Amino acid sequence: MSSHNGFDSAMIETLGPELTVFVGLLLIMIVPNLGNGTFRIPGTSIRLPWLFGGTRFKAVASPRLPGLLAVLTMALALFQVVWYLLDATSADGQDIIAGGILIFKVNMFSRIFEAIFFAALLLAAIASLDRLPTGPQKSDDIDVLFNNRRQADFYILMLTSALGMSVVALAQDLFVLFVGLELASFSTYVLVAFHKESRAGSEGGAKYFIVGSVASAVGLYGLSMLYLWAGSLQFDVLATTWAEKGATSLSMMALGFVLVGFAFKISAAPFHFAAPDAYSGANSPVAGVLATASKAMGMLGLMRVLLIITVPEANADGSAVWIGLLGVLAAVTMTWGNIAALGSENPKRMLAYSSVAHAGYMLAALTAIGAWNWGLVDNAGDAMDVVVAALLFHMFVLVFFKLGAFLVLGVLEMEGGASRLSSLAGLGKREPLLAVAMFLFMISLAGVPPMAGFLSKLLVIMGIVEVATGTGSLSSIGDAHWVWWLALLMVINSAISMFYYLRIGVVMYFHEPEEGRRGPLASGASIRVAIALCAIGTVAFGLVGGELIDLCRDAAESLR
Amino acid sequence: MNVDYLSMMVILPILASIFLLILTSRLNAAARAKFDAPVRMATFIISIAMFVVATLMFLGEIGGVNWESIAFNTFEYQESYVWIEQLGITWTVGVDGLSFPMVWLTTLLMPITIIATWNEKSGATYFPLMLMLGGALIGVFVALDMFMFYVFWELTLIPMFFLILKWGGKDRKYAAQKFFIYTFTASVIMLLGLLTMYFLMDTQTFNMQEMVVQASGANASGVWLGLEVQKVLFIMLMLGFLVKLPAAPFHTWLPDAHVQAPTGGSMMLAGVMLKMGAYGMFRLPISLFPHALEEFRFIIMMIGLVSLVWGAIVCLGQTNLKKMVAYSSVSHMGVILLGIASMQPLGWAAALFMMFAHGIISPMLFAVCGAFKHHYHSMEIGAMRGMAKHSPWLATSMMFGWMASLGLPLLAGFVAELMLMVAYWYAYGWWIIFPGLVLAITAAYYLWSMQRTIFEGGEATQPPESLHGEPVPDIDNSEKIAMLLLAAFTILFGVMPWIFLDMMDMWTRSAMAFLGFGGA
Amino acid sequence: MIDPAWVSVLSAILFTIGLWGAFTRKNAIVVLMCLELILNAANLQFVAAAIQHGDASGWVYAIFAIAIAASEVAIGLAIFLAMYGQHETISLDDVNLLKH
Amino acid sequence: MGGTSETISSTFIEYAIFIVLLPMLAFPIILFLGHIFNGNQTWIKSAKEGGLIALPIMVASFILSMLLITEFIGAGTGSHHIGNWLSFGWISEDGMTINEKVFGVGIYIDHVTVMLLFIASFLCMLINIFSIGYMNTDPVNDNRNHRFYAEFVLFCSGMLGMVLADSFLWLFIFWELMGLCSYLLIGFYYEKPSAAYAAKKAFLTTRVGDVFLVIGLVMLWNLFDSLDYAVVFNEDLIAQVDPGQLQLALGMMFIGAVGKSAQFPLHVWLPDAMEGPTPVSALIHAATMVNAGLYLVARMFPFFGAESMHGELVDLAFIIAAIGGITAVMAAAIAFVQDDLKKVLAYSTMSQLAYIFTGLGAALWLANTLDWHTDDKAHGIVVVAFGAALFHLFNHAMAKGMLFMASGSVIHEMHHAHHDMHHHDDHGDDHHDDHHDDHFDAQSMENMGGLASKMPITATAMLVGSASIMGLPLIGGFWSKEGIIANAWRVALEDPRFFLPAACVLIGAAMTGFYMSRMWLKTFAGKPKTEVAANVHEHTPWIPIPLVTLTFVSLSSVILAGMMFTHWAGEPNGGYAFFGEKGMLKGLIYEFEHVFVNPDAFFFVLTYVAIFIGAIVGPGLAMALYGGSLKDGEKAKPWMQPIINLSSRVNAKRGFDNSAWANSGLSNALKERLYFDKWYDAAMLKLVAGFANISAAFDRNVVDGTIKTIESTSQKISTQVRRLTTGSARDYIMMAALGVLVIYLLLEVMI
Repeated sequence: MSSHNGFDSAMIETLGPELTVFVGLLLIMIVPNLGNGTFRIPGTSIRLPWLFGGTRFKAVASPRLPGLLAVLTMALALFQVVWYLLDATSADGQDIIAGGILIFKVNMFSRIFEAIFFAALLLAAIASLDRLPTGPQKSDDIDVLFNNRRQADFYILMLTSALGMSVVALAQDLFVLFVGLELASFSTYVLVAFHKESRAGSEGGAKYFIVGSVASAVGLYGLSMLYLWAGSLQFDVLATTWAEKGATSLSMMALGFVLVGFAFKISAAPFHFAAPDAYSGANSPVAGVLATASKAMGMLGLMRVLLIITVPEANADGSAVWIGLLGVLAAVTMTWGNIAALGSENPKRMLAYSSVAHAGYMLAALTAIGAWNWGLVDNAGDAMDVVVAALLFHMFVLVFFKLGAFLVLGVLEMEGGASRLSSLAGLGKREPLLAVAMFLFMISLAGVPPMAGFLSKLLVIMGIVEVATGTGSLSSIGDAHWVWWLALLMVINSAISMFYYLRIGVVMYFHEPEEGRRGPLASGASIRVAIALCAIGTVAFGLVGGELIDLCRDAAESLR
Repeated sequence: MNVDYLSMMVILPILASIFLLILTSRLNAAARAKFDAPVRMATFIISIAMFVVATLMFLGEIGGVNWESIAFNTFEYQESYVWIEQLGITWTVGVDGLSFPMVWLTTLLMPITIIATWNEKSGATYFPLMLMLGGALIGVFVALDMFMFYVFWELTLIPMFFLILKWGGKDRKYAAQKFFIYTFTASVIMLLGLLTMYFLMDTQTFNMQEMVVQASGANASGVWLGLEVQKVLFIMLMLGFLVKLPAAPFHTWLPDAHVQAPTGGSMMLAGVMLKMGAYGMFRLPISLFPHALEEFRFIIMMIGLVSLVWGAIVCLGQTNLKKMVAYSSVSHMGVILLGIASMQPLGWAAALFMMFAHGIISPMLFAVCGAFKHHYHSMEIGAMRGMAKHSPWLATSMMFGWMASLGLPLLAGFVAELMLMVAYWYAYGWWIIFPGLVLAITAAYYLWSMQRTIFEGGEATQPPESLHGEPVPDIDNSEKIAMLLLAAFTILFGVMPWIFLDMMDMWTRSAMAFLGFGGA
Repeated sequence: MIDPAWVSVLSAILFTIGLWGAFTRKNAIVVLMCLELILNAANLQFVAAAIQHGDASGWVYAIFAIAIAASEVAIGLAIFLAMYGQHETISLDDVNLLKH
Repeated sequence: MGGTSETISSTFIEYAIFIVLLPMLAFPIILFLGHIFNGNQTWIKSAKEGGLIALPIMVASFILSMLLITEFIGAGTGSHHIGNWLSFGWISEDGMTINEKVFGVGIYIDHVTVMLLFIASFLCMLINIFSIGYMNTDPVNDNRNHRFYAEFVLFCSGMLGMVLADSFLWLFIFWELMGLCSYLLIGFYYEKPSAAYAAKKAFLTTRVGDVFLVIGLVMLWNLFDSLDYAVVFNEDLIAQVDPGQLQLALGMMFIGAVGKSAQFPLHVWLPDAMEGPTPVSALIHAATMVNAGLYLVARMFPFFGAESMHGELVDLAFIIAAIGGITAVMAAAIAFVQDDLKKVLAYSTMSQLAYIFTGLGAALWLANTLDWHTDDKAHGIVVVAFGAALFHLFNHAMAKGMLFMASGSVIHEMHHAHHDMHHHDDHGDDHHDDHHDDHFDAQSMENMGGLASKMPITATAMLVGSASIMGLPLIGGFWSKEGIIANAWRVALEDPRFFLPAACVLIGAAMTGFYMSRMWLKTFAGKPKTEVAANVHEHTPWIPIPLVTLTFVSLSSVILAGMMFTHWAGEPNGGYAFFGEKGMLKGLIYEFEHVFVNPDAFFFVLTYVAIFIGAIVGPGLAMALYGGSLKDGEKAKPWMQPIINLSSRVNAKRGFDNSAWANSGLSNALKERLYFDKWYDAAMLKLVAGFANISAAFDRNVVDGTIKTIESTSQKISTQVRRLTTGSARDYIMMAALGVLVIYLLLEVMI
């Protein structure tokens, strides 16, 4: 594998997507401010046009501009990432070394996560084009300017979070990863609270911020302990140290604290409490990003820590030290999420709880990996690859139907609030296609074939089962590894989840719309485009997910 | 040239229905109403075409298959395409003596259902959903790939869900969700079982055919799985199918679903969807875990017996015509379990033929109930008396259907019941009292309901309040045609059961031999 | 010089105080301060560990952490301000429009 | 000789199937033609609403039957396999091989078939003629007679099919088909609640029997792996069967016969079945369908006759005879107090069928105990016993069919008379309504009397029929009834248990004499009790034809007896020539001395006792109670006038007041049909229906309720869980902190 030392052209080429985002960031900061401002050389009357300030040019004055810029940037970045993923010739795994320590590693694994992040953010950005300008609308310039600023801020924050996430994806040093995580988190905190004119927005943001930062603070403390224990936060160093020293009480404590930081991001019980508030406070696209990209980021962190550092050797039967912990977490999380979602009357909170449940499913998969080289499994590596691939696939397709669901709610928000189940009432009559899309997302979330959600859930379960039963003869089901029961719990949970997903469908099609909510919804071409993309993705990856599965497999291999 | 008819019969209706639905989705109600007639015609033509193809297949015009000679685990019209190679998932279709009668039945019922509900409201949406349902059902029966099987298994839920939800009675929301969730719950557990089994194969494959071969080889050599695992998997698989069948105590979704569902929905539901359960039992757990079946045969028999007797007794206590018929379905489905548990080729053949016969008779029953509801705006037994006077057609159809259902000789139902009794006595001796009892009870509730609907009244009959003094109409022509067709087929298969029984018989015999019952 | 172990103990104490305060105090600002305590506990640990291992990167981490803490406070204050603008309070208990 | 009787090759047997198919195909044709042309004048006038379509069909199948009969009568057995109906795999006992088994379709003809075939086809044809007269002239039937004729022909095909079937399976199938038609025809006047109720009752009661019949068949199949007569009557196969099992199976089948032939305790449906039109009562509920049960029992003969079963099946034989005996007396007793003409006949039917059961029981007992395969004398006894039962079946079918038609004629004319009297002013379409409105009961004998002079043909037919049923010497049932009584006692001497049925049939003879005379006298003798009865005339076309025909048939039974009917009807191996080895005259002489001057003292006495009580005591009492001369100036036909005169004289001299016993509890009990119907209805309504409602409620509330509870509780839990999300960030942090603690602890445990 090639490695880049310092800043050179090859590195620019390697870090293309990230740099793109960075440049886009600068552009959004600068471009909207361009105007015919001039600079008089002191003592002379020569005025040099220096483009800043003054009355702004028509082109850049448009409040749409930042959004378009952001979309372009994100699209470009995503394109590069996908190109990298699909381009077989690109040598996999390039290291970025700074100051003699390995900081970034670019490989399939990190790239596919970047793809998830960028895809989610891109869709959110497209969806947001119509939703802003928010806030008071008075038609004199200062307001337009103000709205323009709001625009810029919004998209700037999106890009920064994108940047942060990609850093997390690439990082090879736990602290660097943490920095990226913080960057992304801070941006999302603000995004949640972005609609500060509403009580809900500010409240949700505040709670999300306070709980989140506590969690990450604990995580940071855990890092410090880990550093104290190992003397470095480099993944490879930590891994070797762990292999040597094994799990000491210090390292275990450190591990625990680090987990907390990530557990909050994936909103695993009992760290998920802020999530429903945040989702219902934030406007829908942002909530969608939280439920998909930010969750994926958390999973990424968990995988790095659990699968790379604590190579599962510790327990007698060869399963990981943390397998019990994760098993409990997974069981609690998925059940809690589903039960809570059952009676929820607010569709956004309902989706929040359902995303908690999905976090539980992912944790279950991770648990299975923890058992990846216990007795029964003959070819352990494959088992691990399978599960990791399943996880990647799950997170990837989740972007489409989870985010899509939020976007549909977004459309209703533009009409005025989507905080009650009845807000969806009569959608089937008012906008059949929108309703169909929503129904698709719902059954995909529930895991009904032939939607992508089914295929992903199928993969996850298959992974768990393969690890649990191993391949070959089995005398009694009791001899299977206990993670098999996690799989059982998982299917039962997805049966429970059917209740509330179906309810959405029923409400959409067979309840009369609320007062003052008749006829087609407020127009918004871009958000509908985004929804359409989501719907297509949901169905397409369900019917023909093969290629994506291949990608995920390669990515999973490159993780090891 | 070689056309893959089976895949066509699955794909075309589904695509067509999606196309039609999208075509009319953007229109407002008024504009969509204009599309009702053409859409109905399109769906009708497609379904007729499918029926023709299926019939030509049966007659050997297409493919020239000799149906009486298809042994267990060999399939005709077999086609296979790679679907998701990364998981070894293929699109594999084929039919054998077990599945073909069901396929043919589906293609038969689709046009008849469309005729029977010719004037269903907002047909532009209704008929495409029917078409989709049909395609999905055929998909279930022809699928030879476990994944594909499961996909279509679930896919059937969606159109039925909407059929109940949009055209159903007043409790339709509850009923539709109950129906969906029951089946879904059972099927996810079944899915876990399938996957667990998948990994316990020597060479993992989703292809049912190969699975059966492996399982039998492994069973013969005694390695493969411990009986414990086989039992667990058997239960997990059976659970999914028992709920679908439905067997007591999982049956309570059926009455709700039926009573609320529209006529067409009920016809397809009772006619084919229930049979998916029985079909699945034969196709997967029984073919894969014969040892477990032997272990559980008595329990299965008891479940069947409970469904049979309980369903019949509850029928006796119903005042709602459609609910009574629904419970009678529960009762009849119990017969299938008894047949399975008898462990005789005859018993299995009885089960298969019961699937088929009930698939023709029960649609007629529900068509009658639908007509009753449609014309008298009431489902209460006794709300409308002396039908023989003012609605001779409806009265005749009702009596015919009822008689067929209570197992009158020379009608399809009797053949299955006779075969079952013979096999059952051989296997369980004096337990036969209970099926015998049920024969009487069944007669009791059917005659009781006829006494209060067809008979009595005459000129003295006052039309029920629900009619608001309108004149009492007889069923309209489309319904008449549907009834006549169903009646004709009921008689046909009652007088000449061998038409399909021969291939079923061959299947059961070879299956028994293959699975190691009664040597080979 | 001091045994790094003591530093670790100190940081542990700080951490505990911080975490304890984070969920005992109502006032958002105070909670923010408690957060700072936790972060500083981490910093201490980093520095101490850096000394112990004789490894420079620890210092770097600490400095970064301080920067993070700073930005965290900034964002926190901004959000609380917005919250105050809407709810006229910064007591974390009283801001509970969104629940269940 | 053994069970292997010589099979003769036949030319017509291939076509025998058409005897069944013709009427069956006529069913839909008549139904649809009627549906199309309903109300059309040509259809009503010249097609008689299908009557004249049905008639040729029945004639055709009668002719075909006759061709067949002439070939087989007294000649032997023949069978014709048409094809396989069902074929299926069957794992053999050892569980090692899977064999193919089949249910076949075919025609099987032997002595029993021949006789039943004649009865069925002949009476079907005659009653078809009668119906044309009876149905089409009654306005209440207008525009729905096509339904009657359609169901009529369907029934006929069912009956003929059952007779010709070559296996118990097809016997059962056609048996059920008849049940359906009986149901439809009883409920012909569907608007009458009583008819609807009666139809349901009939089907349900017989269904109960059928259930056991099915079980019996299944058991039989498992014994023989087949139900074909050709197989199950094979001595060698019977020899391999466990007698206990076989007796059980046959017993089950017998319960089916009990239901179909309306024997105690499944007899309740037959009287109500009289709700149907009179031709239906005549055909189905007197002449043909109710004989199906007897036919089934008669079919069991080869099992009882098999050497390997020697002495094994006596219990079943006894049960059959006992059921017969009980029913004979019970039904006769109830018939005492019936005033409805048809009800009397119904109970008499029940009673006479019981006689035949007793006779069969005795015959089967003999066949089962005597070694008649070798001993010729024993062979003779068995054959005559069996033949006597079958002969009585024949006589009763003919006589009872005639009686019902005669009663129909009476009722019909009563209607017309009543109608003409009350509506001479207006003639229109309002027949329909008044028919339901007025409450004049045309069937009650209380409204009749003195009809002998007004309806000579009917009265004569009635007279002969009654005589035949009563067993007046030399007429109709006399021969067979004597035979039955004699054989019952013959067995009783061997097996004391048989004293019960033997005594019953003997007493029954007297009772029969009483109630049949009572009926005839109340209807035809004495003064007219209403002025309607006074104005009756016999002028309906078509009706006399069958009456006259059957009168002669009944009278000619003495000739049949001379033809050794009992021998060639009872000879299981055929081969007993139609006209007997003896020839007509010798045969007659043989029969006479056999009956009247029986060398055996016991039977000599028995015969005359039977004749005395049956032909003197019974009728004498009836005359004493109900006798009376006609209205002054009216004279009946010369062969009836003396009887009437006698009756009036006896009445005058020996007349006594029976009001005491007429109001006694016993007679009330009899009027209430001994409360059987009450009990059964109570059982149905209280027990079964109650239990059904309870279980329906259980299903709704408990079985489904559990699911609902799970659902609602999960909702509650959900609310509780969501309560934890208090909305206060502090609690969130606290939870997180707790989570930290938990994680820490869990990890510590891990190590």
